[in-house]
Amino acid sequence: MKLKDIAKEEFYRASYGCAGCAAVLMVRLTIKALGKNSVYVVPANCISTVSCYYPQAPFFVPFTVMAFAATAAALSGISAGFRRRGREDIHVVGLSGDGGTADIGIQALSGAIDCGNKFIYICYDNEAYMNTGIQRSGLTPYGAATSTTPSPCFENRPKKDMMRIVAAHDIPYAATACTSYPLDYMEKVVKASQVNGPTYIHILAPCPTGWGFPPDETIEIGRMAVESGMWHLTEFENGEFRTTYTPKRQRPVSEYLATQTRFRHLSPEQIAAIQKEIDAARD
Amino acid sequence: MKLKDIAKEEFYRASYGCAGCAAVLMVRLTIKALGKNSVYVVPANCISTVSCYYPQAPFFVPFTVMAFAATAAALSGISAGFRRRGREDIHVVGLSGDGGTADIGIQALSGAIDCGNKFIYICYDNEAYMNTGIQRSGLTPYGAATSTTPSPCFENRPKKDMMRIVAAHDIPYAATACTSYPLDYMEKVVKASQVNGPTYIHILAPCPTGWGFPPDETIEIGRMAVESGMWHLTEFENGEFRTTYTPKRQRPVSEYLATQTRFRHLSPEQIAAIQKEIDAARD
Amino acid sequence: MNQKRRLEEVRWHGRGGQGAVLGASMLGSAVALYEGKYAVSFPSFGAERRGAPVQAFTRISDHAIRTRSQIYNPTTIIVLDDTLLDVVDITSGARDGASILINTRKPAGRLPKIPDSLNVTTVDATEIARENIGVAIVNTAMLGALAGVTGLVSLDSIKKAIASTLPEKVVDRNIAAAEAAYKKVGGK
Amino acid sequence: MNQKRRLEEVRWHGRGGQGAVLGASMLGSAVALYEGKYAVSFPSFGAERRGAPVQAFTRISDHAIRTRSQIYNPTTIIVLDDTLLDVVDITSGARDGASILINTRKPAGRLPKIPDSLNVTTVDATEIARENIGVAIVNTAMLGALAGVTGLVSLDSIKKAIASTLPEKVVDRNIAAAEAAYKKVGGK
Amino acid sequence: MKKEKSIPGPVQKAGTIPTRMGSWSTAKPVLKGKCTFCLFCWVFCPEGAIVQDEANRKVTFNFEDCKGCGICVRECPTKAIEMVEQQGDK
Amino acid sequence: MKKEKSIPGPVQKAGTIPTRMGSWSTAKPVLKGKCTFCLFCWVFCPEGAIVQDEANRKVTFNFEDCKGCGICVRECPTKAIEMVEQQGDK
Amino acid sequence: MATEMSVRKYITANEAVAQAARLARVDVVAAYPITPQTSIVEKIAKYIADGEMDADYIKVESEHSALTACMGVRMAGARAFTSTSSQGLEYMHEMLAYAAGGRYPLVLVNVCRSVALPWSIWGDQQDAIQQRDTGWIQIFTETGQEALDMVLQAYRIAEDHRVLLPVMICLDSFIQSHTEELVQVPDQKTVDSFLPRYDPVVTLDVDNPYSISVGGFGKHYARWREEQQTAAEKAGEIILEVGDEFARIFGRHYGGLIEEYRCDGAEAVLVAMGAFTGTAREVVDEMRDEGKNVGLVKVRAFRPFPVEPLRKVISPVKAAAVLDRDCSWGYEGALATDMKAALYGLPNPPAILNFIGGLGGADVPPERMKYMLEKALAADRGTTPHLEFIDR
Amino acid sequence: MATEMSVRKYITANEAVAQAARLARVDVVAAYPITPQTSIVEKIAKYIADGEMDADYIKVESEHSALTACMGVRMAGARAFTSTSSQGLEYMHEMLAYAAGGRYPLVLVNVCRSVALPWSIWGDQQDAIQQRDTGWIQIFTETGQEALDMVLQAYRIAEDHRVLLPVMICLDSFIQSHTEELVQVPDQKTVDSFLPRYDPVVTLDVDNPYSISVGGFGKHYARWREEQQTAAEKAGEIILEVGDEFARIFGRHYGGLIEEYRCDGAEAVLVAMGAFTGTAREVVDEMRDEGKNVGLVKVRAFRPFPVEPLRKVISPVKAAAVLDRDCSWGYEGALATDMKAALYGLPNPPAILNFIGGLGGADVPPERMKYMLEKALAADRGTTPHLEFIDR
Ligand SMILES: Cc1ncc(C[n+]2csc(CCOP(=O)(O)OP(=O)(O)O)c2C)c(N)n1
Ligand SMILES: Cc1ncc(C[n+]2csc(CCOP(=O)(O)OP(=O)(O)O)c2C)c(N)n1
Ligand code: SF4
Ligand code: SF4
Ligand code: SF4
Ligand code: SF4
Ligand code: SF4
Ligand code: SF4
Ligand SMILES: [Mg+2]
Ligand SMILES: [Mg+2]
Repeated sequence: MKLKDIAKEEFYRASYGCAGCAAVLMVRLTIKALGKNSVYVVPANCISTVSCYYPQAPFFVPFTVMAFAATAAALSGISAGFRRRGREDIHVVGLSGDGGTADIGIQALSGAIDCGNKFIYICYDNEAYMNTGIQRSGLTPYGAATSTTPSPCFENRPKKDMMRIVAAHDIPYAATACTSYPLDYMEKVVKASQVNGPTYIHILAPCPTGWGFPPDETIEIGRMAVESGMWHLTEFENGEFRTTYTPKRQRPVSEYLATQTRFRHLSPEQIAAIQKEIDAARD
Repeated sequence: MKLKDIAKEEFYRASYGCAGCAAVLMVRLTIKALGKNSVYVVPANCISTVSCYYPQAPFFVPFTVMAFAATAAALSGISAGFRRRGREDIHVVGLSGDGGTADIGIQALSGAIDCGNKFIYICYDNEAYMNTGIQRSGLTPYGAATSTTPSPCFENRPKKDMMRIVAAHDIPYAATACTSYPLDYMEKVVKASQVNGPTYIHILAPCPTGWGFPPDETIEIGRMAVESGMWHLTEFENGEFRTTYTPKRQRPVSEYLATQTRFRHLSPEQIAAIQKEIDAARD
Repeated sequence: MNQKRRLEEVRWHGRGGQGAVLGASMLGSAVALYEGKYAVSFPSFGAERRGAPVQAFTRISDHAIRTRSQIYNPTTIIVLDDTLLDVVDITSGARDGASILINTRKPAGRLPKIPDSLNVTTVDATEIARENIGVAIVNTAMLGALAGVTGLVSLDSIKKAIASTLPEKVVDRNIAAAEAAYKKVGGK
Repeated sequence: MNQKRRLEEVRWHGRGGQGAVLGASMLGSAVALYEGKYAVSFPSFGAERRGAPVQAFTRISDHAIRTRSQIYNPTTIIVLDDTLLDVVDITSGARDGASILINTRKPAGRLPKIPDSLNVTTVDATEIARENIGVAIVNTAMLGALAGVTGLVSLDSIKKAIASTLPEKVVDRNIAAAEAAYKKVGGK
Repeated sequence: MKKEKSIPGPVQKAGTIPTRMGSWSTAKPVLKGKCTFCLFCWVFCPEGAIVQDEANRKVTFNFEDCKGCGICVRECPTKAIEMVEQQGDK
Repeated sequence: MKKEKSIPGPVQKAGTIPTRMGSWSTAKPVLKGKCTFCLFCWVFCPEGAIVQDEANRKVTFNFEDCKGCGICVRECPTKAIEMVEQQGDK
Repeated sequence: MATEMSVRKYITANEAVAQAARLARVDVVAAYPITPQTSIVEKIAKYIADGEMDADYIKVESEHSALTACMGVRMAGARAFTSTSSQGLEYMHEMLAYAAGGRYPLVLVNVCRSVALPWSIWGDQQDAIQQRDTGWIQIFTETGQEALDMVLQAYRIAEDHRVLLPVMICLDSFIQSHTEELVQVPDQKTVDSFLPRYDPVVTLDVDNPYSISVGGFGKHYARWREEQQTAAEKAGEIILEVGDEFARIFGRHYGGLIEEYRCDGAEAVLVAMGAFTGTAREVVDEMRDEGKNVGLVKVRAFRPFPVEPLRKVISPVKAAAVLDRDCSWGYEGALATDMKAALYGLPNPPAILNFIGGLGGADVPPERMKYMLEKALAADRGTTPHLEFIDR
Repeated sequence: MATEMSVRKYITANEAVAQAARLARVDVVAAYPITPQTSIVEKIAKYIADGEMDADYIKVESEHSALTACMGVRMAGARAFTSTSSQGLEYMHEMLAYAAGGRYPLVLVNVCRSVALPWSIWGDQQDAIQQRDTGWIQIFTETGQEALDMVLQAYRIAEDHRVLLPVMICLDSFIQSHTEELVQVPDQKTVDSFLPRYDPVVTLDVDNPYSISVGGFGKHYARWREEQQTAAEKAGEIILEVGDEFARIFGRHYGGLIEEYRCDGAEAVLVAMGAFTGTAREVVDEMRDEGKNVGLVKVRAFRPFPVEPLRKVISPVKAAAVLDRDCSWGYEGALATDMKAALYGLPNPPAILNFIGGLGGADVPPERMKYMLEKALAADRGTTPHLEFIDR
């Protein structure tokens, strides 16, 4: 895929999202990747909230808001319904936040993967409950301050490894991505759409409001996440993991952490510990 | 641990469970392993149903019935409550079925592991919803007939790999066991009780009623599950998996399948396919 | 309740897994589908498991049956397993003159005492079932015996009910068991 | 509503993140904690995000405030960002004679037309904030200006409210901004 | 305990077993052969119905609890236990 | 569509955007430098507010949708875009 | 009627429901096991396995997902079925309100069971009653036949474009769900003529895209809610309309929102819902034979609540004994409350006596019904004695 | 009172609640974020982080788990706190009924919000009302002060051995939860004297083991349920008792199960719950000034439902206008229904008018309250006009 091959048509505009929101960018890229033969299920989160209030309807394709815990079950049902109606050509896509995926939605997700219907479940990960004002989720990284883990007590549990969790379900296809690498992401979305079964894509989507950085840095910060090893671009297919992108330069994580107010309180020792974890994972 | 070292006192008697029930045996062994300083949370399943109806109270230690989806959350709360009261010496134990673990209870379990309180979550796996009359669960193995997957349509999805799922949560300790290997199981329970954090033990508990075999074969069938490679005795600790028992002889899976009416309908080809999966996993 | 509309109320005693519920059901379908009567049948439900003493019920009438209450005063009692006699009060609530049909190899005299107001019949249905069906599932034999000792249902209807209820491959053997038991108790 | 119990109703206009809500809050606490009056303050809530035009409100009275209804007819309007003048009808519902305080570097004359019945004051709070606080958060400067142009609240109470609300290390700078704005609009 | 009587809600004193399960079984295990005191029967009995005499190490059966599953019979390495059918006349 | 009027319940025709988000921004991107048509700005713009002219490949900004985040400015490899502050007088 | 080729079967109400799901040509079944509902889905699974029914069975991991999946099926334009009980109904509570407010024309069968705590797998109606404010149309049935017939009617009611609300058909557990009796199972062709294909108003249509299940503030929100209430009230009429048409085709009629049994000239009536109304008929007959002027009011539709029909039938009587198999703890039985409110303002109001019974599977035998009616006969107009628990 | 050393703070009702949780010395807080409740737990998290509060904060993955964890804390013999709103309250529905039937003395703060669908993060009371049959004591509050005071009282009520039922304290969203006002925050010592340590009746005690939360059939089941109902009714008395004691110590009294505001000689009253009763006071004052005999009845306890107090205050009036910020779809507003039932049987019954409004965050401004009262003044006794939606 090349930039110039991407559809020019815009299918998502004028949402109430923050300026510089990577999640909004994620929606835009997703629909471009799949085209208008796709329908979207979005549970309670930033994306649904900034897209669902009458009379504003920023999705130009079919979209439905779902209860917070219910995304994957809805995907399963829609997929079965379309199958019954001979419309397997329509892509059934979930756009769920980290909270809606790793916490309250994990059961429905686990169940839907087990059930085996065809859908694409996309988890856009901004590492906290942003819609309700920056509370910690199961995907908030160690060290981050949120409104429920305010410093000095900050988040003291590691980030749940959703990729390993869905891989443990023997899902036919899963991948990680980041909004700073749009082509990589869109290719993965297209790949997922060609699988006849449940698929999962986990995309890191930096949030200027929740992480504490200026809106214009959204892309740069996603890049730093990958380059520092805080995030990886991978695929899981046929039971195997694979890295799809290895950054040319590896940056120290301190640079990444320094860009965001949520990490402001970390001591050099704590930062060193995070760096150590990253280095250990690399080996 | 040796047989003669096991506590002689019985802490669980006169339940309404079926004759030859391995789940009942599991309860008996668990309490013996932990002693009377332990409390039990049991969600809706065979064990709670056969133990909770007034005026019968077969548990001789503190026991509470929990809503089906809520086991792990209750463990978390009890554990926190005891900690606040300075009673960290009390073991807080969940006894949940495969359905209550891999299906409706998986979210609470995932959340409670993430939360990090100290408890022992035991999943006794009889491979279906037995209490409600043998319906398929996420842990029903491929090929089994149940009342919701009656032959010829039998269960066509693989068994969820709960061990990999909890391991993906970086749980400090997890293990698999089988009621036919009581010392192995009890040692694992004791080990779990010494960990200061969430722990998980998954014990295969053959069910004469649901699997279709005579009650006296319960132990033998568990043994065959392990010897045929349908089940493994393992531990997960410090991020690593380890096999704790390798059977002396490896039996063909066909022998195991032949003992149970739930597999009666399987064709030789289907049995061969199951054998192939097992062989592949062994390598 | 309403004397004009006499209800026949049958109580089945068995152990979980012995087929009491299916027996109650086949009796109901026999009279309802093949004798132009009305019937309902239902199990008693408990938290108990296989092996536990259980009950099942069949209510039969010439008129539509509307009551949904439990059966407290059976007119017929069927006992599938004589080991129950030691652990369950099988005659509890029985109406005067109620028929009691017990599967046992013992003669009535060697059973625990049963009030004289009740008519006891014994039949070794286990033996009959083993011979005819090959396994000790006695509900169809007991249905045959019931047809033999009471006018509640005809053997013919029982046979039809068996045919329409059980899996095809075991129908003949169960009909044979019902017939054998029918004869054994003197039905003709 | 009840004329005897005159309510002062202040509406704040800002953009998400500019501090309108905190401004409304500090005004309320200033009069409630330090002037023996009653006050309530509350934001308007929407699904919008940072950058969106938002409102906040302060209601002030000499008597206990019991009403929980919205403010439709403000007696004072505070505008934190003059770019809002193009996109929001800031005078909507204003009572006759209401005071309007706008943060802008432009003189009143160069602003969009505002009805004559309203008393407009402008102040370059952005500049004052930049100078005194170092960042363009203008709510405290606007509070100082408010104290300067209306009798709603004293500068002294505003200073106390700032001190009790903001993090210690920024208190002095914000008080300085409030004072500067107070002076700028002619308060003494 | 003083509150015994007044505990509200669905609770019951632990270990209250008015109904014994012996009545469920139609067969009883009986020790007939040579016992080596290996305790396999004991550990595998789901009901905890097997008791070892502390003094002479002999295993006995508690028929109040035994459900007659036959596991002890099957798991005894020396085949020392046999199942005896009941026929309604204890 | 014939049912348009009568659809009950909380639904809305997709792509109805009575409120445009341009009003949220206080700064506007302006193309000032040399553009190489790389489309980085375009792909990264969350709002889809950048349009490439099919004919001359020039990028332009749709200020009805632009929220002024500045991403295009920052991500343009040639630094061709600049942000211009608004001051309440368009 | 001429063409109706029904088959008589001796089956439980649960199996009757499974037959109805088959006959309704549902596309997808998503359900989760729970006693005493399970045999419904087991039967359906069997029909599918045996090729008697052409539907997909979705294996869900909970009831929350079961109902959600059904909503998904609806959004794709197909027909769905689910059933549950007790904890399962509670566990889908969020989605119940979600589906009703979203105007999803779902059909759910609830086999009424107690809710924990205390645990009980046996019957009362607390589960269904606890959902009375979620916006579902709730219809209680008495027999296997009525259950089957009402599931078929439920699809007509729910999918009617004047309604578009989810319908819950309630069965009583065990005494109905697990009780075998004669049931007429209609033939597919006749059912097809009664229940046409699903004609959705809005779906996730890629050619005519909509945002579905959106939100609104204040007056937008209130408008949708007012429409919802109007539709729920309208459903009362549609239930009658569909019931009449059903009777024309199948020859069975259940009397609308309520059924009056021997209420003519009654001094006292028993008011009840569900299967125990069967027993009550016997009791009424017997007491009438004894010369006592009693009758039975069977409440079939609990939502929409049949205010006018109840006012009409109950105003002339001296007293009504209301049997609630539920309780709004800290108040009284929900049926009693809703009834009193419906009858509020009558100049010379009947006494209303509230009895709570049949809880946790307790039987309500004829004697107890007699007891309630005797008490009602003895009551003075206008009185409302304190509720009485009768399971002792 | 002499020793009370309270501090005046200008805070929101949500922060007042957080202060109450701190003062109640809760051991464990388990809660999940949802607008508009979130700031309660954020404040608590902050107090803990700042060392101002000694409690554990359990991070749960959903509200179902939040309430369950609180039950676990109780079983271990410690004190727990949780709060939620809307979908969150719905999501814990199963556990709500579970906790009440199990006699768990929990305290939950619900910031009342609409429930989806349609989505709305704004306020009405549908969420709390939908739980009216779950067995919780439900108390609605008007101000930040009342919220704080009632959370403290809630622990006393819930833990009273004559009650042992969970208590839900309801706040209205935004107009109360997010509105800053003056609140007296009492000192710890005085609170300690009012609210002693938790004295549990039964715990998971390894030295005196019990089976907790068990099941039963029929009459066993019904006995527990009858005890539960008795306790729920008893709670009415305890609420008064605790309120009086609170007043003695803290000098603030809210009038019991209901509060009558200028009802003396009133011809028409407005009946409402929650924060809008504040506005209603202004309206009543104003209309009284205009010579109109109107009053306000503020319903504080919705469960147990205050039947006797309402009969007493409302029977003399000609008409009552009931404002419901909820609806039992297919019937009417729940407060209206429950009120009519409470007043049932009066010889010359007041008219009861039901207005549904303030839905989805809609304001109920003074004019609309006046409109309702005027309509009531014009109504004839005994009439019950069809409900009216007022958000237009
Ligand atoms: C059952 C339930 N609980 C809580 C909420 C409140 N809620 C809505 S969105 C949200 C946070 C979503 O977080 P995430 O999934 O990470 O998406 P984000 O907001 O970060 O985009 C929460 C807690 C809800 N809608 N439903
Ligand atoms: C929310 C909810 N849904 C369904 C049920 C019904 N239910 C009770 S136990 C059970 C099956 C339990 O299966 P499993 O966990 O495997 O334990 P087992 O019965 O096999 O021992 C089910 C479905 C319930 N109690 N609660
Ligand atoms: S809070 Fe973060 S995720 Fe949500 S709209 Fe704003 S930038 Fe996007
Ligand atoms: S059904 Fe199976 S698991 Fe349940 S009690 Fe019987 S043997 Fe045990
Ligand atoms: S038969 Fe079964 S229950 Fe009885 S003693 Fe042997 S193992 Fe135990
Ligand atoms: S298993 Fe056999 S040998 Fe071993 S202790 Fe038991 S009876 Fe004795
Ligand atoms: S400033 Fe942001 S929204 Fe505007 S065009 Fe640039 S990238 Fe797009
Ligand atoms: S990023 Fe810069 S160079 Fe590339 S297309 Fe945009 S303006 Fe032109
Ligand atoms: Mg998030
Ligand atoms: Mg199981």
